[in-house]
Amino acid sequence: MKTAVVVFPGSNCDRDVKVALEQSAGPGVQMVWHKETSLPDGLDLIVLPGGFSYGDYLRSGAVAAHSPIMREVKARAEAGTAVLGICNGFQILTEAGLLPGIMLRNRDLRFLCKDVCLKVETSQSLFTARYESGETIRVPIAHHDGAYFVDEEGRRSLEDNSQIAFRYCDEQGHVTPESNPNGSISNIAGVFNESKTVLGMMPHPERLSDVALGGTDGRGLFDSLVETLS
Amino acid sequence: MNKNANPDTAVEITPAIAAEHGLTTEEYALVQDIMGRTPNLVELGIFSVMWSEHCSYKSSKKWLKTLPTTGPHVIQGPGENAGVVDIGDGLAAVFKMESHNHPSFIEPYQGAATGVGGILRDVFTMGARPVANLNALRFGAPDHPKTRHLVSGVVAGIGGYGNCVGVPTVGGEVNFHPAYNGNILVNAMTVGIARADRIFYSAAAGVGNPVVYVGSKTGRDGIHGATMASAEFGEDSEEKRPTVQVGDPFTEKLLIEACLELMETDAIEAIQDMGAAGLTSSSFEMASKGGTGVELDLDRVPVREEGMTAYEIMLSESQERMLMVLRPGSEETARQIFEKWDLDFAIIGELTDTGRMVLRMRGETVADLPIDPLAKASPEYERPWSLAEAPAEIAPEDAPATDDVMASLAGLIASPDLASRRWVWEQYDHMVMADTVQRPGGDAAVVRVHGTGRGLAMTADCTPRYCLADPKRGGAQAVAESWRNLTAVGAKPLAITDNMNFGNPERPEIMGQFVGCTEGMREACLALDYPVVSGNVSLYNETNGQAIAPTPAIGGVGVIDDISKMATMALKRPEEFLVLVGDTHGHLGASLYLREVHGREDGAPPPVDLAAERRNGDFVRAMIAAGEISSCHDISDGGLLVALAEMAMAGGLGAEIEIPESWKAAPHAWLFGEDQGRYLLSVPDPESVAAAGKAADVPIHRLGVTGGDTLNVAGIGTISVAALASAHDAWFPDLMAAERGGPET
Amino acid sequence: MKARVHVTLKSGVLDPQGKAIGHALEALGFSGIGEVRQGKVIDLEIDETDADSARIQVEAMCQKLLANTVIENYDIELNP
Amino acid sequence: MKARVHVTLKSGVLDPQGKAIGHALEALGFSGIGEVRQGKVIDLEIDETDADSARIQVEAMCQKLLANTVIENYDIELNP
Ligand SMILES: Nc1ncnc2c1ncn2[C@@H]1O[C@H](COP(=O)(O)OP(=O)(O)O)[C@@H](O)[C@H]1O
Ligand SMILES: [Mg+2]
Repeated sequence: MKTAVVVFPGSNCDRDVKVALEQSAGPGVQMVWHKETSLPDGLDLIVLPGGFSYGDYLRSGAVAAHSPIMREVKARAEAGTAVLGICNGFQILTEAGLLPGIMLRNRDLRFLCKDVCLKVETSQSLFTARYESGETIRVPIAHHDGAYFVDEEGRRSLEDNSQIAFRYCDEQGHVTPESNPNGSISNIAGVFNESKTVLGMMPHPERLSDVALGGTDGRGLFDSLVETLS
Repeated sequence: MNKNANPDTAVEITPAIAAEHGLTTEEYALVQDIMGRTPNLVELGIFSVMWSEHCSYKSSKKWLKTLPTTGPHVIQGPGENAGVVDIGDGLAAVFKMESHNHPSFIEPYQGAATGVGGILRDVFTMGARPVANLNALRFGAPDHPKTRHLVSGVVAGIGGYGNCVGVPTVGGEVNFHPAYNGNILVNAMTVGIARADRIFYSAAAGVGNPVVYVGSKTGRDGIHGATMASAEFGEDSEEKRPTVQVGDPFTEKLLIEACLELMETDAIEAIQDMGAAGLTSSSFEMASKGGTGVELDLDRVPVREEGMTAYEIMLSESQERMLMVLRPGSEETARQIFEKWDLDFAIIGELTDTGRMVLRMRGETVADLPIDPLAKASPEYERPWSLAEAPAEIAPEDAPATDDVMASLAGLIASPDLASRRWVWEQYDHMVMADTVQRPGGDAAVVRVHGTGRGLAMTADCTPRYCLADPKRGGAQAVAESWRNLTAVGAKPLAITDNMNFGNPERPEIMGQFVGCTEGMREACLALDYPVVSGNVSLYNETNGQAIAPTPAIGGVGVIDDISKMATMALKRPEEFLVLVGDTHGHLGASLYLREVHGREDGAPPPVDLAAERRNGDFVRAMIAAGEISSCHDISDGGLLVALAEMAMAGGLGAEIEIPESWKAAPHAWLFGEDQGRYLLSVPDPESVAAAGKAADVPIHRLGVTGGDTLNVAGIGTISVAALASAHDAWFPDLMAAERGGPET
Repeated sequence: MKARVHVTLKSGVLDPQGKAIGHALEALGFSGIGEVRQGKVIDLEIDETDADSARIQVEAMCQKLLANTVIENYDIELNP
Repeated sequence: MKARVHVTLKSGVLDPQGKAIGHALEALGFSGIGEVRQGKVIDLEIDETDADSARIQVEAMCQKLLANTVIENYDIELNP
């Protein structure tokens, strides 16, 4: 699997995701600086990491969505290359129009960093093949603007096309209002594009992919990619 | 002065202007003496900041010198931007704590945020990548009208900055007490990791070498902030208000990356962040330490505003700026790196051999002063001090009883100083960098040394009510508690940084608190081989004569060789044995039990037996390394029963204990006494631990077993762990519910 | 020429910040407070003297960057 | 009555957001952009028909909650 992680000024989970990717896929993940205008040839996966690109000033991800490299990311995504956006990466993907919806300020207005439970809505994707549909996994969130918003029509079309990847749930796997940490519409924690080659998610799978960190539920996502893309 | 004259040089300096700059009559006379003439405004400004309490430590220096600062693993003690200790494998931990008390009171979000930014710069200046932040916070009474607003702003500000730069905030402490109603304390600590052979220092060297300015542009921010941080608040503090600055964590993140990238090359001769007193203290200190002179061309300083004077440029406290001396020929390498990161880069001057600081602007010399004499003459006071009378000891039998021990426990566990801080740390990204192996909520946070199996343990501690009751005992206790917290996770404590927060040192009783705390710290540091490698002093924390409680916040750092052996406090499984390490005397003076259950704040704080502290701690650490222990928690605020409750809540598991038959005094003294040097363990094999204890001359007592979902004290009472946990978790969110939402900055 | 741009949330979009301000004002003892909404105001100077072409430029800035029209409205005021 | 409050940073205070927006606009190809400053706009409805007492109330809200006058200025527009 040939992977590039895009580094924006203010990205701060670029190394973390590289470590998690290399744990699953072996060494060789390339870091690409945002001022580059081209991506390496033959990529199987492009990752937009978490962080505060451009300080998240104005709107989270808004400025990064216009960086030079994003033109290339869009072109590759349109050509079918897999793209994963985590946290700030997800915000950038929505601002760039590669995924529907947008992230608003958390319901309680505070930055929130904690483990949450996610229901894997489908195992039928490049990103989730190693999970069971309906499985509950534990993965941390760490964001201020994580309330996923999409209008009613948009929500319905996400449901109809099974574009919802993860929903916040309780430990038993029930998707309840109490288990919604940030006020996301329909507890949505991650969404695919129509062809399911682009995934954006607010939780950080790279932060629970190592027993030393207290859990490995996030590792399934990287293992899935290795399995489906190699 | 005529309208077109240069205000930097044309203002006639009078004693009144000198006084406005915080210089005493004697100090101003000394200025004139050193200059051999009347200084101009720029020069006066430079003297005033260099001799301010904040930069000169004039009241505290004499006492700080008594602290032990060396040890086999100490690479750099106090005197540089941060302390450096060897952690093995060719690596070093670099750390420091610093206060941002006054700005945080005036503008909690920005004040706290820029505090974090400042301490980060102190650490990466030395060549270290910051790997963790901590914060020690003190607020007024929870029901004071300002408290919620301050808590909300400070916590959001610390998070806002640390989260954005991508350094995890992994620990800290929060206290509430009316003594802080008018003066909160915001102490921020950063820990970084560097290669032990690649530490960067601030002493300038090399006549002719370029002096380079990098980072953000200079604005009119916080001019005179450094002197403000050293002046007691009065009713006129409104006037001083515009001295608060806005932080730009995004630029800081770029600055970290750019500086660390440049540090991979051989370009840097010396480097210094621009902290309080900005360009003045950074350039002055670099030259002073290196014994060189310096000439700056202020026209080349990147500025944000038009028409800035030399005085403003030299005294501005704009954030996110650094000053470097480069080696000849490396300017282009450096410029390219800073341009890549979209940061300002300007060569603003060079080192000279004159021993003078010469500043030029618009073709005029706007300041010319001797460096060494100014630095050497920096005032040092032996302020008069007096110790308050020590409060009476309270014997266990004299402490009031409680009719319901378990209800008292429930009250304590949900009291302001013991309730869960989850509301706070959930606003901090405590996992970014993916190396946090022990998250907030335990005795110490542990961050893995990236790519290795080692960990750095860190904690922030101080018990101000002890320091107020008996400064010396309190000072020793703060150091001992931090050492104990590191030990409780299995770490070997290495060194501390301290943040000395006190009232007005010109009052003998306040100075006495300072002297007493320092003496206690000194004894504890010596006994525990736990030197001070960096620190910060914040004085004048008082409003209208109301001083804060003396608060020497201690930041401790230790190392765990193998993180797979790390201990945590959560009870792990039923049918294990609870074992107490250390002696119990039932000391209730200045305890939380007295304060929270009986509304009393009197009595002497617990003495610290440093020899026992060390024996017990070394024993516990050895047991953790030997794999004998399932969980471990030190006993501090609230005593034994509170510690047990914390272990039970963390593990979601109950326990049953029995008060030993040998205990003849009242049960509440045994359960809530705050005797020092103790740990509570759960172990699978108590005989083995007891035997080892005997061999090490460490008192071991078997107290009971784990299991069930309640906490039982035989013959005393029972309470559900879940009920305790919900009370423990609810206090902070309930307090803050009413504050949900002023518009944030 | 100076331009002031207001970026506000569309009416169907939840505004927790505005709501929180409303609550906080009530908690401070202010009464009779109806809906509260919070938005952004962006002031910029542009090197353009002609109002029409200034408006076209600022309009483009809003479309491209300053507002996310999925959830936000914007309006432009020019102050020559 | 409706009130619109603008809360903006005082002129000497660093505005990292405004700075970033300015850079981003330039990177998008807009030229001739001078200073950019970002502030907040708060729209509120208050149950008050008298303009004078409305202004007094909103003024108090600004002082107490909406702005921190250490670093921010505010101004109030009323729309009866
Ligand atoms: N301001 C804070 N920021 C982050 N973590 C905090 C803060 N205050 C307290 N904590 C965490 O809460 C836990 C309990 O704190 P404390 O009661 O001070 O511990 P101890 O008694 O072991 O010193 C610790 O893990 C501490 O790091
Ligand atoms: Mg502890």
